Amino acid sequence: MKMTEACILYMEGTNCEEETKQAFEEVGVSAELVHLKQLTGDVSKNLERNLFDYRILMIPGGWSAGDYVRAGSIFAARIKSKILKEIKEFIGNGYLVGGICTGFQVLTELGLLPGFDGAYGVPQAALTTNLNSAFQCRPVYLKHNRKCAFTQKIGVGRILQVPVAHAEGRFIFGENNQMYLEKLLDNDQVVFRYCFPSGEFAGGKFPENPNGSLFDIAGICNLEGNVLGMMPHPERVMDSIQHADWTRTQHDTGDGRIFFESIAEHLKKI
Amino acid sequence: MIFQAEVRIELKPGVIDAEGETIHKSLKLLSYPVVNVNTVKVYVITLEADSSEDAKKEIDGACRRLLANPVIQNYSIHIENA
Amino acid sequence: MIFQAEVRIELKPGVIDAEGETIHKSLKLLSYPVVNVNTVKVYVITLEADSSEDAKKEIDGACRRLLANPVIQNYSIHIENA
Amino acid sequence: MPKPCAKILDAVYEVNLLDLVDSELEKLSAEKSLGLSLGEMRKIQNYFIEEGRNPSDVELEALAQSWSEHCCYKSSRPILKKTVFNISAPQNICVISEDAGLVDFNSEYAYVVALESHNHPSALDPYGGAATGIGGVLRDVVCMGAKPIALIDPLFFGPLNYPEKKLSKGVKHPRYLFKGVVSGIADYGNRVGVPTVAGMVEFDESYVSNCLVNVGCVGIVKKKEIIHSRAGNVGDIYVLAGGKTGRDGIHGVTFASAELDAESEEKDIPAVQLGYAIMKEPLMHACLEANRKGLLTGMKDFGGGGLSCVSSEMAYAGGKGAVVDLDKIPLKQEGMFPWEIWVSESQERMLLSVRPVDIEKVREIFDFWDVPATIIGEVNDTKRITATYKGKIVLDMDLGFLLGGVVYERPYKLIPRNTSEPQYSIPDLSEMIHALLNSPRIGSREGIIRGYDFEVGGYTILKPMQGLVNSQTHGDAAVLKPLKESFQGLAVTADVNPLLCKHDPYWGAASAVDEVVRNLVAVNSVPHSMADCLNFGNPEKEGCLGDFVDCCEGLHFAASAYCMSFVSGNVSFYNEGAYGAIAPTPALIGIGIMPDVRNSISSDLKKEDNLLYLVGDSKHELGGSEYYRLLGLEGGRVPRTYPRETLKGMNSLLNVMDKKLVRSCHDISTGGLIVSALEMAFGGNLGLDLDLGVIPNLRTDIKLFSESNGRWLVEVGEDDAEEFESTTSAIKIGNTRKEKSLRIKDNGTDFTLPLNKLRESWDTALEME
Ligand SMILES: Nc1ncnc2c1ncn2[C@@H]1O[C@H](COP(=O)(O)OP(=O)(O)O)[C@@H](O)[C@H]1O
Ligand SMILES: [Mg+2]
Repeated sequence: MKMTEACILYMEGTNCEEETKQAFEEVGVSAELVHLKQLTGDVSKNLERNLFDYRILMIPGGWSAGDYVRAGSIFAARIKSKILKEIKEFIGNGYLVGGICTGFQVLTELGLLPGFDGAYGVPQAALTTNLNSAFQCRPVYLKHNRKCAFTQKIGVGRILQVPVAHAEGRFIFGENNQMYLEKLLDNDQVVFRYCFPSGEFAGGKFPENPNGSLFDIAGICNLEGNVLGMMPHPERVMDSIQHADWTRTQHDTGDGRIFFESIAEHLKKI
Repeated sequence: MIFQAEVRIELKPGVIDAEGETIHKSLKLLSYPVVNVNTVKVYVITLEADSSEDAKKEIDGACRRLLANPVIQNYSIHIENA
Repeated sequence: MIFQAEVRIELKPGVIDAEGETIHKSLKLLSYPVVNVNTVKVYVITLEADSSEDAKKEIDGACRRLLANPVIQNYSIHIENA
Repeated sequence: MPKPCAKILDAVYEVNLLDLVDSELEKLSAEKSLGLSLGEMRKIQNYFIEEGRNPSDVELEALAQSWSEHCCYKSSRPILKKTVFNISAPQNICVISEDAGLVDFNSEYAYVVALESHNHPSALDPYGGAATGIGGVLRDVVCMGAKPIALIDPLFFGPLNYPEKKLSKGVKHPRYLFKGVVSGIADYGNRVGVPTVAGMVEFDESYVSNCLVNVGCVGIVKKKEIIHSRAGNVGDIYVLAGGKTGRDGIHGVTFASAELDAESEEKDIPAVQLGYAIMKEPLMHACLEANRKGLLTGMKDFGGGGLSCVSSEMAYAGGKGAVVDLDKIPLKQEGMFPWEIWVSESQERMLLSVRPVDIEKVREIFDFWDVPATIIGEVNDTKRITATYKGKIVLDMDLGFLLGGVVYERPYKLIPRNTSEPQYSIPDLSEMIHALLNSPRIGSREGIIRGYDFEVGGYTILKPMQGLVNSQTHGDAAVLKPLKESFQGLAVTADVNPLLCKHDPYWGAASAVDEVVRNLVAVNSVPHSMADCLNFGNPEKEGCLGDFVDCCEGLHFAASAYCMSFVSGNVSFYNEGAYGAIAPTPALIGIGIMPDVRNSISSDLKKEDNLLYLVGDSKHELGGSEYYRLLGLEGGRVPRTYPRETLKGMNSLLNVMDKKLVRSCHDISTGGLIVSALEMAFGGNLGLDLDLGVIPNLRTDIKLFSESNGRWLVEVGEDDAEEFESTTSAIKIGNTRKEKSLRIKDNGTDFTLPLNKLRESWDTALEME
């Protein structure tokens, strides 16, 4: 039996798992929806799953546990109490861990991102309330800044149009914004930044930067490049007709597809 | 024994309080003489513990594990017998 | 004069606190000995007013007009000189 | 005085009904907030005389629920039967009779439509009321076995700038209600992961003390997985799935069936239900999974009237009886009375009918989702509903009597309206254009729309905002692609113009149907079905009921003419407050079918130097227009509908769209031609050069602002012009241009306005703060 490659982790309130699974399948990566309980062993034996049977752990978007307390925090706390060690080992083995939207919030709450100094378990950054304190569902432009295991096929400098849909996506380091931002840049961990269609960075301007993120940060990875979190939803633009402006522009395919294709290609190598 | 803990979670100074600012704007639109608004989250938690110290320890753990993000938030805990 | 008002908004008894219940469930899953969780919203509002009474009156108006809904919430106001 | 009641059990009372005289019957109804009329009380008395005993308080409460206007449509049914129910369409599978209408989608699938009102709860608690409205309509769709794929929210408020001082006691400011409702819908809809793709917002003084919150949902279901709201077989088990039962939402339906008053704020607290999206999401998954696996013989959501209605109606619909054990119901709080348990409208609950052999499998599914599922009763063949409490029977009634209900042919009369043409001098046209764009009835809805996740799931192909990114404009309808394996689609829109209905209920209602048709055609879909939510004042007032009848007839006329039927709906009466009845508000949602979503047409102008055409006739029809309202004018002729002409326009448009001759299309509605043209221009960030001289026999202001039905604006490339003109009767009224301004020419009039200023007026019309 060929093993399933992608583990799409969900719990009550996540709601982008179906289309994330579909995105993987469309690029030839087999994927399975796995409830958090199935990884933490809180189900009957036949339903249990083992993280090490997969090669990528993907945390999809949504409102895990209603996004109460802080978005993603309850999901993260439950992971932390049961399987953080396994996930660390999984990452250490070179497998991939990704988070989209809530997934990014979860990875940040877990300290897996930015993951400075390998200090997993405590957050080093936050994804907090959008500057205008409103949920925003809108297309944004992203500039690809650095290749990582998730973005090998995307040229550096390439601009993608991908939608966001979140209320808490403002990436900050809190009191230590400047210091940690420098560290993030020194480590070359910034993968996607919000920009104008021309490629010029948004410079914090709304709506190009939809949430007020520090340095227009939309997605970052860890030092090794095998953990990635991003607020925008590439799984929502797999096909050209999913774009916000497809009736007036000629997209050959969806801008999100190349993201999943990159993952597929990387998975072949590990 | 049953204790009641009041956990108060505030944003650290320097972290923009987006919700507070929005409310500030709304209040100004209604012409209230408001200078600033900060939002604070309070959880009133009833729990079992052997002593007030134990209760505090438990809640402190809960804050660190779930209720507060130390990067942007400060928290304080106040325990009372219930 | 500048005053600081602390507005505390709580759900009335009998009104389901969806956030509180979710947190309660989560804390239990993390094996904290928690019996109940209620959430309270606190706004710390700095405002100008001629007197503490005036400040209170303004804030009371703001609560009724914007911040609280008397159908499901109780609120209390505490004023301090800033 | 009614005699003190005898105790049956600690918490159940026998109500001494048999010996009461009329005045005492009325008093009893009032004291217990039953909302039952004297005639109804007498009918109940007679029933129990025949049974030879007094009722219990549980039984009396059950009757109050089932006989409320909200549950049994006692004032509206005879009228509806003759009008909105009286249209059939071959594509309908199961309509009107259940919680949602089922319509043919393709050989394998059906789509499901439901539309509900949640007006009174939202007037008291806008956030919670709107949220639970969404929760309720989702359950309506899920209980047909369908997966919800879209939410729709037609909303109606008082003017946002309404003077605070004029509000009467207990009435919340429209701004507060508006913000609360929108965030309630956003928070709940976003949390359950169903995109909110269409809606509308209207403002009128008549909604100040009674806002309207209508919520619709569309779902998709495999035909072979359709399940009905009825008990399956004798011996099947009733399983209550979902949340606990509490005191919230008690008397919700009787409360929905009465006018709000100053005391409502304090008095009606228990009537407000509270939402718990994080219970709903897994509940939906679990119910759908159990149904998909064929483990359910029936399923119905807990709506108005709570356990009382759901357990009785399921049994009745299945031609069976049922017995329910009240001790088994999981409760939120201790000390609830049996009657409270029986009628509580606590949210997030479903009732399932399950064969005994399948119980374990059903349990496993609900356990996996962490959703409680409890056995609470059994289906039998008694044709009665029975409830037990602490081993004793506390309710036992004939289902035919309980649910057969009551029907009234209430008197009504049509109050004539002023239709004379007002005299006025023509205002400055450029200022008027800005004023229209800046009207909250017309201006940009972007602030609302982007607060909703309108594309979760990834199948919203045409989104509510369309055009150039960061300069997008209103679309006419959203287009969904519900199936992975097929490009077939559904278009969704919500429409009604209450101002037209206020001035002329018949033509106002007909106009709503016309607008539905226009919006669906504008995106290149074939109009297929509708759902209606009829919001009116007190039907016991002759004038109000007259408006209702007139609207229903207008709906019937137009819908029959367009071969569109109403597949589900809802009537909400008693929408009154300190300011009298609301404007008649027959809110509609329309569904169109699209063979291939890749042929969707959006509303944004695509390219400079294309041509702009007008389809349909412009007439001197300014009654109820936004133009007259801004000028403070009364009277005038409300737009009529001319289905034959509109159908011609529609067919020729669909034809040229299929030939790919149409670059963009937008219907003309509130604000008239100019608003529609500008919305198209905003979305493409392109200028327009209009020459209205070709429109015959009308003054310039009428050409610009008339809200005549049956019209569309269409953008066509120069190369396609000849073919386009030969297949339609459209007239060319201008062209798009690179220069970002609007130029209007008409018999001597000639002026130009910069696009960015116009956009600013439109963008800032709705203060969201
Ligand atoms: N409350 C709302 N929720 C979601 N979408 C809305 C809401 N109000 C308006 N919209 C959307 O905004 C657009 C414009 O609405 P409206 O002006 O009513 O359009 P039209 O007059 O063409 O029917 C439509 O796409 C509509 O679905
Ligand atoms: Mg409309």
